[in-house]
Order: sequence, then structure tokens, then C-alpha cells
Amino acid sequence: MKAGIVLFPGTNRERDMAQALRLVSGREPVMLWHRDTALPSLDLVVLPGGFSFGDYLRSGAMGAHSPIMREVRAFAEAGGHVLGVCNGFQILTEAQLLPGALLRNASMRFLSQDCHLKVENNISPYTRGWSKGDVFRAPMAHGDGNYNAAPDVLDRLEGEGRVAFRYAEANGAVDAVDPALNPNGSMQAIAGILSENGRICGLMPHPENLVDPDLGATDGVPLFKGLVESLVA
Amino acid sequence: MKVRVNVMLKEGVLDPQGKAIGHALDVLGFHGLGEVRMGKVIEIEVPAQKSQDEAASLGEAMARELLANLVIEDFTVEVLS
Amino acid sequence: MKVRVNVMLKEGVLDPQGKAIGHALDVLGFHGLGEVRMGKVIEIEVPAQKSQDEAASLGEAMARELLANLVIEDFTVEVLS
Amino acid sequence: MSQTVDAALAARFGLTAEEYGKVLNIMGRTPSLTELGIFSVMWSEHCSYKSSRIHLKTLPTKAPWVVHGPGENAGVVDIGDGLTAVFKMESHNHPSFIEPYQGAATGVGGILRDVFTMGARPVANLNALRFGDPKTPGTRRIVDGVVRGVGGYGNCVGVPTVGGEVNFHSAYDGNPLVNAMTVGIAPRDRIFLSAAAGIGNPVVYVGSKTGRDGIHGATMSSSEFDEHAAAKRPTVQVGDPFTEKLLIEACLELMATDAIVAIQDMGAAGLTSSAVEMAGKGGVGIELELDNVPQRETGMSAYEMMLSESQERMLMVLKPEQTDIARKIFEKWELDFAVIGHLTDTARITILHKGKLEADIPLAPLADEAPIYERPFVHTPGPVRLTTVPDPVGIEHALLTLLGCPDLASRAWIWNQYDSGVGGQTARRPGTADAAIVRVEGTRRGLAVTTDCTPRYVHADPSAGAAQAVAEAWRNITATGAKPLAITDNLNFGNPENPEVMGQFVDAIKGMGDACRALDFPVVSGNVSLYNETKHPNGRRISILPTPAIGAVGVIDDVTQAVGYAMPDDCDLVLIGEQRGDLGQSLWLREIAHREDGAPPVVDLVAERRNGDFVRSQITSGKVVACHDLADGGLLIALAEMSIVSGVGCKLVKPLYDSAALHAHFFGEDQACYVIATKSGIAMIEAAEKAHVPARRLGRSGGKNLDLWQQIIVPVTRLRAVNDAFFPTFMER
Ligand SMILES: Nc1ncnc2c1ncn2[C@@H]1O[C@H](COP(=O)(O)OP(=O)(O)O)[C@@H](O)[C@H]1O
Ligand SMILES: [Mg+2]
Repeated sequence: MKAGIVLFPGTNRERDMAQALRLVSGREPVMLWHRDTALPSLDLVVLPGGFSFGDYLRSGAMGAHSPIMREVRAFAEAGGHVLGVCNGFQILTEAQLLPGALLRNASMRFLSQDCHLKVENNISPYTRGWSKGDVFRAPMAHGDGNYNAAPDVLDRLEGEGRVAFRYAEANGAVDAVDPALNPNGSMQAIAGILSENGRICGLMPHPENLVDPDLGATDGVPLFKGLVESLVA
Repeated sequence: MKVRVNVMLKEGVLDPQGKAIGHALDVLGFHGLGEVRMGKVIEIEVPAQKSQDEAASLGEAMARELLANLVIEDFTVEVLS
Repeated sequence: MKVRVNVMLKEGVLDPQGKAIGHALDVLGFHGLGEVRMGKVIEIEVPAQKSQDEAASLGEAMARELLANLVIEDFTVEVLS
Repeated sequence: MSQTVDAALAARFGLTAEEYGKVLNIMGRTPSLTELGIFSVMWSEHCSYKSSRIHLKTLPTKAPWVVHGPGENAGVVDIGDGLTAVFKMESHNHPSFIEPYQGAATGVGGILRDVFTMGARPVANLNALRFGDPKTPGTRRIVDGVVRGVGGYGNCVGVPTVGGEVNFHSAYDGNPLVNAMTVGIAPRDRIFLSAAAGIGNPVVYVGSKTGRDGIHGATMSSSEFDEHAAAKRPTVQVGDPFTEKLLIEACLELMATDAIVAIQDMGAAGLTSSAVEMAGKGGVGIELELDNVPQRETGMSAYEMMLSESQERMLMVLKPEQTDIARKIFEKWELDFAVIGHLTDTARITILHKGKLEADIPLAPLADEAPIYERPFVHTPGPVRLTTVPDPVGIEHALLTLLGCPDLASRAWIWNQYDSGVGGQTARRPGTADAAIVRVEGTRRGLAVTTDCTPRYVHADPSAGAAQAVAEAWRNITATGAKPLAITDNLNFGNPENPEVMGQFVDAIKGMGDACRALDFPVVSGNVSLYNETKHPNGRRISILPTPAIGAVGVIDDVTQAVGYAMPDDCDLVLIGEQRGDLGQSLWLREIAHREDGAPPVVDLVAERRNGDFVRSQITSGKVVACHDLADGGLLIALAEMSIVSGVGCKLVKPLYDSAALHAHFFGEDQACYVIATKSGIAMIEAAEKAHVPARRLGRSGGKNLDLWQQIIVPVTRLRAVNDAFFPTFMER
């Protein structure tokens, strides 16, 4: 799997993502620069976490207008796979490659804690490493992760099975109004979604931070395994 | 010459910041307030030789392209001098 | 009745947000802009029976107590109806 | 700005008459305003260490693994594999009181620069915080702002905040302490220093533009200086973590080339101190042309530019032929880059602005004749050791009260606002081990990091209390299995012109030095913050508790060997170390008996070292499943904390130890002690006996309760609920 990681000024989880891709796929990802105007041949483009442009206007807004995003859009339109994690998810919504928006956490505070995610579908490359209904642990670290979308958009996401991950209890219980279970206040406890063709995925928590047994946990590995299985020709 | 772009969350989009501020104001003793909403204001100095209208439409263009996220936000543009 | 409080960083205080936005606008092709500064706007619905003046001084009190950080920010109050 | 320079103005700049006399002597004429500004900041307490220098000199700073001790931007120790850990701690106390968010944020920014300026990639941040009494109005606002500021900056720059400490005490009501520490990693053969060299070499400014931020923040209030300007222009600096992130990446990219001769961040006193120190250390002269300084505001004077404390800026001396390579790198990262001067053979600093010579000072006397004071001091009276204190409430009540008190309550509300995982190397996060552990990227090694100080001990007995702070830091690193290497310190004290405060300072240094020597734990960097006192409206000044915060770094060869303190199931629990059951200055005494007296716990450095070396060897040989040292709150709190992390309880046997009353046994804050969970308690105790280390079986882990020989049974869920409650209740009401 040839993966490219986009670096925006202010990106800060690119090394984490590279480490995860390297560990699971056995291949070194290439680093792409926000001003690049062409992509090399790739199977996967990743928009990693961080604070692109400081997130000074809205999280992801300035990143979404970077030159490279034209290429990412073209890559996606041609059927390419794009993963956005945290700031990457925010950039994908700002670029309208995924619907909805990520607002300030309901608690008004940055949240850095472990959460549990329920896998809501297993047909995409991002989710096939699990079974539907599986629950896994992932750290979150964001100030703006409160997923918001218009009612018709939510209906479509749910109807088309495009909610990939939801915040849940370890036993799989979901309760969108309980701040303990849905810490940032996302609508329908949504933590990650897919595009219509299932090839673009955005999620707030960081599975890339739980892939190394030496650091004590491997809960995030299935996401990357699934990708490798899907994308290695 | 300055253009001021005001960006507010759309009516109907929950505004957690506004809500938190409303709560804090109440705790401080400002009771009986209605809805509180919080937005952003961006003031941009534009070249002086622009007309009012040109400046306004420049502001509008900047708002559409970057300053507001039309999925969740509305904006207004004022020209100051 | 609504009170709108505009909060901006004081002159001379570094505004990293404004700086980054100005830069991004330039990259998007909006060249030749001067300084860009970003602030907050807070709109508060106040009881309708207030007079303009009462509403304004309420806005001022809320700004002083909570909405603005007077160490680094200035504010203005408008009453809308 | 037309100001007559005279003794009166010098006094307002913070120079005494005698100091101003020295300035006149050195200059041989009346200095210009800019020159006076330069002298006053270079000779300020902050830059010159005039009250502390002679005492700091007594601290041990050497060990075979120390690469650079105090004197550089940060300390450097060897961690193996050709790598070093680079670290330092620094205070931002006063700014954090004025504007908690920005004060704390810029504190983090400043300490990061001290570390990456040496060529190290920052890999961990810590923060040692002291706040006023939670009941004092205003404390909450300061806690909120400081925590948001630390997180806001650290999260955005992408350096994990992995540890720290928090205390509350009314002595900090008007003077909170915000001490930030950064640890970075650099190749041993690529450390960058600040001594300038090469006559004619360009002096280059990079980073953010200069504004009128924080001018003279250190030495005088600007309202006195220029009342009109002060109304509009605060001395508060706003941090820009986004620019800092770019600066880190750009500097590290440049450091991979060989363009840099010397580099120094612009910290306190900005351009002045960086230029003076770089040239001074290199024994060369420096000439600056201020017209070339990137400026954010118009009409800035030479004085303002030299004294501005605008953030996110660095000064470098480059090899002339490589200047273009450097410029390209900074342009790529969209940062300002300007050649603002060059090195000269004059041994002077000369400042030109708009064609005028604004300053011309010989560098050697500016440094060498800086004032040094041997301030008078008196020792703190020796505290009286407590005799028995009766137990008014019983063990269970005391346990629950202590677990919920501000100084022991869970800090999760704080660390949950700090990204502790960014970088992908965090092996032990806050609240899971006595020291946080961050793996060294690309290796199996881990760095163990902690900050420690118990100000109430230092207040009661400065020497013993400061020794305790060093010992606790050493113990916290040891309790993870790592080998303690060295410390940085942040010596926060009151007004040194008060002989009692100066006595605290002198004795604290002595205690620190003793502990450092006994534990082979040298001081490699540090910071002194004096004049920390609260001015009450009635004119009274209350000093903070003397707070020599210790930041420590250790290394473990294999991160997978490190242990935390989560209580495991089905293990024997063994206490290593000897209990004395002394309640003096304990949290039990304060929270339960409502007294703050007695002598702090005895610090026996020989026992400390022997017990710690034993524990570490047991951990690295795989015999320890979990380990937690005894600290605030004593034995029972340590056990409760272990259970709270994992939800697993334990059953304790009734102590046969009967010299101390039960409450003194459980809540005395004995030093050099560890609770160990092990698969075989018998083997552990045998090994301990062989090593002449006191060891005793406590009981066994398992179940859902903290169970004291079935006399007292408290569900772990209850312990956790009590422990979790304080911060959210205090902060989110
Ligand atoms: N300000 C803070 N920021 C991050 N972590 C903190 C902070 N204060 C305390 N912690 C963490 O909380 C835990 C408990 O702190 P403390 O009681 O001071 O530990 P100890 O007594 O073992 O030194 C540690 O993991 C520590 O790093
Ligand atoms: Mg401890």
C-alpha cells in the first residue's frame, strides 16, 4: 500500500501516522507538502491530525484551501482513498469532501482522553478489519470534535450506512445525550463517517496512536490492516 | 479603508460557546437573558482606492471563500472608513 | 431586543489569528490587503422592556465582567432591535 | 521618546544608585536611553542572578553522563545510542497572575525554545503549578486560564504534556506559580550552543516580527514609565503556538545542515540578552542595524526594539556562504528571516538605527561587572518534631477526606485537557505511573520524567524540604524502573531582600545539593524566580511558600520493562522501606487535625539510595508488576491511588508494626518507601533482606474493595468517586 501523508503548516501527528502505517503495512509512507500541485501515484492519501494553520479561523478551514487540496479532491473524484483523522477530518468537512461540520466540544474544553468507538459498518476498507458492532479503544485529543449536520444530511448518513464509528461505552452502549459516553456532544454520537462511495473516511479519535504493542496497546491496528488488505493490489 | 465581516452560526445550529457564555452570565448575576450567540468578526484593511461597493463585494468574496463556512455559518459585510 | 458586544484585541497586541487569516487570504489570491484582525462578537437577547440606554449599559457591564479580557482586549457595545 | 537619563530614571528602571554609578564608570559618560535599558535588563535579577549566583555555584553539576551543565540554554545528558536528553524548567509566575491564559501559554513557548535552540526536538512537556486557596475568589479563574493556556500552547505545537504537579495554598493567592519544563532529544554530536564566533559573520533574526510586547516587564511597570502608552498597550504578550511550531520545524531543518555557528532564543529581554550573551560568550563584538529588524508596529525606537519581549523569535550567527540555504528554509516555513548585523572585533555591542549610533557598550564589563549580592539571611528556626497526635476521626473518614482534598484529588480534569499522546511515543501517561515515560523514537529506550516539590516541607525546614524534593523526584523515576540521570530546578521564592526569605533560599540550596550529591543526581539547568509575594491592600506582603520545584529525567533501556502503579490482580503487596509514623507537616495533619506544624519527614539519603537501587533492580529484572512510592498522604493513600487506577482492590493484613498509632502508620509521609506488587512476596522480601533493605508484607491485591483485615472495607468505586469529585465540582459549577 503506497500511502502519502499531507503536511500542512501546523500539522503535528504526521509522525504518529507514519509510524502506524509503517508498522502495519511494512512500507514507508511518503510525505506531501501543502503547496504541492501534483500527487505521486498513491493508494491512499492521509490528512493527519494537528493544528493546520493553528486552526486560527476554524479548525481545518485554512488547510482545506491549501493548493494540495485541489489534487486531493481530484484524487478522490477519481476513486482514490482518503483518510482524515482529527484535524484531517475537519479539513475534509471544510473542503466539503465529507458532509457536516465539527463544532467546539460541548464542554468547551479540549478533550484528551481515551474513548470507546463502536464500529457501525464493516464494508469499507476502513472498517472491514472489525466486525459490525465491535468496540475498540482510541485516544481522542481535540477541541472541535462536535459533529454537526443538517437533519436531512444525518438521515442520509444513517440511511446509507455511512456512519463508520460512534462514541460508545466499552460494552457497546451508545447514548448521545450522556456526556460520559458522547464527550464532545456530537449528533447521534458520531465519531467518524464515510463518503458516498465509502472511500473517504474521516474520524476524530486517533487509532494511529494505538498500534504498537511496545507502547501497551494495539486497538487501532484493524483500521490499518483493513486498509492494507483492501488496497494492496 | 476597512471591511468588517461578521460571521455567526446559522439559526438552528447549536452554539455551545454562546450557551456557555449565557450560563456564565447568569451565574454572574445577569439573570433573565434570552439566547446568547457568539460569532467572529474579521476586520480587513483593504486598499484605499476601492469604492464602497468594491470593498463590500471584496468582503463578500473573502467571506464566501474562506471566512465563513456556509454549511453552518452566515455572514454580513460592513465597510468602515 | 439584542445587545451586540464586539471584542477586539487592543492595538499593538499581537493577533496571531488575524495574521494567519491575512496570510491565507493572500494565498487564495486576495493580494494587497493590509492588516487583518480577528475578534469576537457576542449577541445577547435582553428583556424587551429595557430602554436603549439600559440595554447598552447592561451590555457594557457584561463586557467588563466577562465578555472582554480588559488586559488585552477592547470592546464596543451596540443595541439592535 | 525624549527622556533625560539620570539616576532618577535609572532608579525607575530598577538600578540602584550604586549600580547606576557602575554604569557611569563603565561608559565614561551618561548612557543613552537605549544603553540604560540594556544595562537595566542585563543587570536585572532575572538576567543576572545577582541575589542567587553565589549560592547556585555550590550545586553539583557534574557526572560522567552530563554533556552540558548550567550555563547553556538547557542542560544536556547522555542517554545512550549517541543521543542526549536536553531539558530545562522555567517560571512564568507574574505574567500568569496578570493574564493566566497568555501567561501560561507564553511560559510553555519560552521553555520550548530553550530546548530546540540546542538542536533537540521537544518530546515532552511538564508543568508544575501552584495556586491559591480554592476558597479564595479568583483562584478558579487563574486555574482555568493557566490550564487552558498550558494546553492551548502545548497541544497546538504538538509536544505531549505528560506530567506535572499541582498544589493549592493561600500563600499563592496573589502569586500563582507556573513552572513549565520541556524535554527534548538531540544527537550527541549535533548540539548547538550560543557562543558566537567568526568576525564578520552575519547575525540573523528569524521567527515572528517585533512589536512593543512586554517592554521592561521585568524591571519596572510601564505605567510609571509612560502613562499614556500604558493605558492602550499592555505588557502582556500573546503567544502564537502556530508560529512556534513552524519555528521548531524550520530550526531543526536548518540544524541538519552545517550553516549555524551559534543560536540563541530571544527570551526575557529579547534582542538585548540574546545579542549580548551570544557575543559575550564568544568573546567577540556585535553590531546590529535595527532598521533591518522585522517589525510589526510602526515607529518603534531602538530602545523599544532592544527591550521588546515579543515571542517566537530566535537569533543566529550563520556561516556567510550558507546564509542563502538558511533563508530558503525559513521562507519555505513562511517565517521572517533577516540579516540584522554582523560580528565585529571590537568586543562591544553597537546598535545603529536610522543612521544613528544608539548604543555602544563594552561587552566584558557589562557581563563581568554585573552586580552580585551576598544578601543577609537568617535561618528558619528548626521545627519541633511532633509528639503523638490523637486521631479524631478514624481511618476510613480520614482516607476519604484526604482522597478528596485539593492537594490529593485526581488531576484528571487537568491532564485531560493536555494532549499527552501526540508524537506517538508516550508509554506512560499522567496518572498511571510515578513518572511519565516517553519512548525515544526509533529505539526501545524510554525517558522517565517527573516534577516534584512539597512546599509545606520546605517552609517548615528549607534544607530538609528541598532535599526531600530532590529525593522524591529521584524516587518517582526509580519507581518506574528507570535510572535517574539529572535534574533541572525552578527556585521560586519570595523577596530576597527579606533575610528570612534569603535564609530559606540559602538553606534550600544546601539541602538540594546534599541530596543531589548523595543520589548522583546533578543539576544541569534551572531557573530562579524571586520576589514572589502577595501585596495585600493593607500593605502587608505575604511570601509564597518557598518552592524549589525539581524537574527530573531518567532513562530506561527498554520501555516494555517500565512499570506503572495500577493495582494488578492477584499479587503480593510488599512495602519497601522503613516507616517512622511521623505526622509532622503531613496532609493528614493539615486536613484532619487542621494544623500545619511539626517537622517534615526525615530524609535519610543513604536509605533513599539503597532502597531505590534495590527497587529499580527488581523492576528491571522483571520481578515487579506495579510500584508506587509513598508521598503526600502516606501508605494508605498510595494503596488507594493504585486501586483507583485499575479498579482492583486489595486486602491488607493487620500491621504487626506497633510503634506508631494506626493513623500515623497509614498517613505518615515516610520517605524512601515504595509499595510493590509482585507475584512472589516471599522472594521479594528475601531479596530485600539480602540487600539490607527493610521490607514487609502488606497484603494481597484483588477484589473490588480496599479491605483492612475486614475491619474497614471501602469499595474502590467509592474511593474513585471521592477522588474524582474535587476538580469538576470546583471548576465546572
Ligand atoms: N499540571 C499537571 N499536568 C499534567 N499532569 C499532572 C499535573 N499535575 C499532576 N499531574 C499528574 O498527576 C499524577 C499525580 O501527581 P502527583 O500526586 O503530584 O504525583 P506524585 O505524588 O507521584 O509525584 C502524576 O502522573 C502527575 O504527572
Ligand atoms: Mg510520588
